[in-house]
Amino acid sequence: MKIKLFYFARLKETLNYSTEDLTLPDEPYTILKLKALLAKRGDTWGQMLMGKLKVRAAINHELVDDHASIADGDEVAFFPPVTGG
Amino acid sequence: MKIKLFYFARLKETLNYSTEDLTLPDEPYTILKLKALLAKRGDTWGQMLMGKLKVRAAINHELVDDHASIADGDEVAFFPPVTGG
Amino acid sequence: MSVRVQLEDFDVGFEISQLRKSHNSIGAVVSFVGLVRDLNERDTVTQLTLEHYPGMTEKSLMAIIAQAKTRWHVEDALIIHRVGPLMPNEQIVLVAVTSAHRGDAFSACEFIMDYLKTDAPFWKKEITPQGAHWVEVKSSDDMAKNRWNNKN
Amino acid sequence: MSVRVQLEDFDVGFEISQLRKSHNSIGAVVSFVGLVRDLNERDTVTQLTLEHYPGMTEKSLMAIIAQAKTRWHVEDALIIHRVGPLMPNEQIVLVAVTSAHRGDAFSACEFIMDYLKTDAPFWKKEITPQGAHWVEVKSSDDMAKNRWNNKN
Repeated sequence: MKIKLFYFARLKETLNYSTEDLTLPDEPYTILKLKALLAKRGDTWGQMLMGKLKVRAAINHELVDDHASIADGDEVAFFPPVTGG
Repeated sequence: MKIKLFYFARLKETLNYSTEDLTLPDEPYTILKLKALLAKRGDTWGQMLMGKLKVRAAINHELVDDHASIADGDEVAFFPPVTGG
Repeated sequence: MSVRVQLEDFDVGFEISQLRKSHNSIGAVVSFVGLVRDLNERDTVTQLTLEHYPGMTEKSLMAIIAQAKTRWHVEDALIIHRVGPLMPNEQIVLVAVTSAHRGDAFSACEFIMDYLKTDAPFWKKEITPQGAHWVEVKSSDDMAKNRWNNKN
Repeated sequence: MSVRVQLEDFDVGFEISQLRKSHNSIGAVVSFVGLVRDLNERDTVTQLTLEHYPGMTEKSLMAIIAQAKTRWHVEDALIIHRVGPLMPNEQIVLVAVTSAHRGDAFSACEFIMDYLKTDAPFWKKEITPQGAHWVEVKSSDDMAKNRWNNKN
């Protein structure tokens, strides 16, 4: 399946990625499984997505937790806890 | 002792008095005792000050209860519960 | 800290910008504006008249702000209350509070309004097509004030 | 109900007057303005940059207003949140709520701010003489949000 990925704030800056199109194997994917997959890209990715840093995720503009399922065509985003207002 | 009296809102309108200078016998006076004295002026006064209508009192611009003591030179005011804001 | 009782209308944006001046550690401004509603329980209100007790009004409003300052971190606070004739939808009262933190600003502003409603000597008279009458006190206002006694 | 995410500053007085238009049963307007403070925990902030997630931001702000409307009587509500570079003392965010009653307006406005602080995808980066850093999350913001779960 194909998804669109977005990174924001500290993640975007550190990973040096703001968005990418990703093709995943055709099997069930949760946010956690996606994070584990991306973490294999290298130390920085591992630290950013699976490390001490709290990471929040959204699917199609809705905040979700690690167990949320990803579907074909979804827009998935990773970012730090928000600090607006 | 001499005091200055003020009436506001429904009291002012019904009693047809907004302010008056009053000389009281030289003996201790509380708000309640003053109300009882004024109530003797007639039915309307009695109804307004000692009747069902809730009356609030202030001495020198401070809200007080029936037991507050009045001193020479005080400014005393009677009015209904407030409805501003 | 300032309080004003006036016949004239006020400009919320201008008042807030004035209140913020010369304070650099303000993170939050909470303001409340009270308006004349054109519907009351009984009739359609065509006009309102606000009477007050000059001298006591200012003193009681200052005392309410002072009390709020003992409970929350308040940088500055302003109360403007209008008197005289008012039409439906007109502004009656403005309470604005600045603080370093939003929680303090919200609590202090609501506290000031709740106390103003029960302690400040203003009286509303409504003029309706059926005649004029003094506005009755609402028990919800006493309840609103009293709940501050059970809160820190 | 409307939300805006913009680079430009906003005029609180104008926004409130727009929000009031075409509503006759408004008795209360509560507004919150958040400002850039020039002091944070560590250093003197010389500038702030606000990043956001376009699309999700608007959706999450609308969802927060919708949630407030299920809990309180809200006549109308507005959120304006700025993004991009901001200087100390500049306005960051406006939340304004109109209602028939002041209690509803206060609660809904504070609820919206508390949820915005934890759920709306904005991120602040502070630029200080010592360098730039992303603002850390405050646990007090989670606490501020969570207390609404224990209230009616």
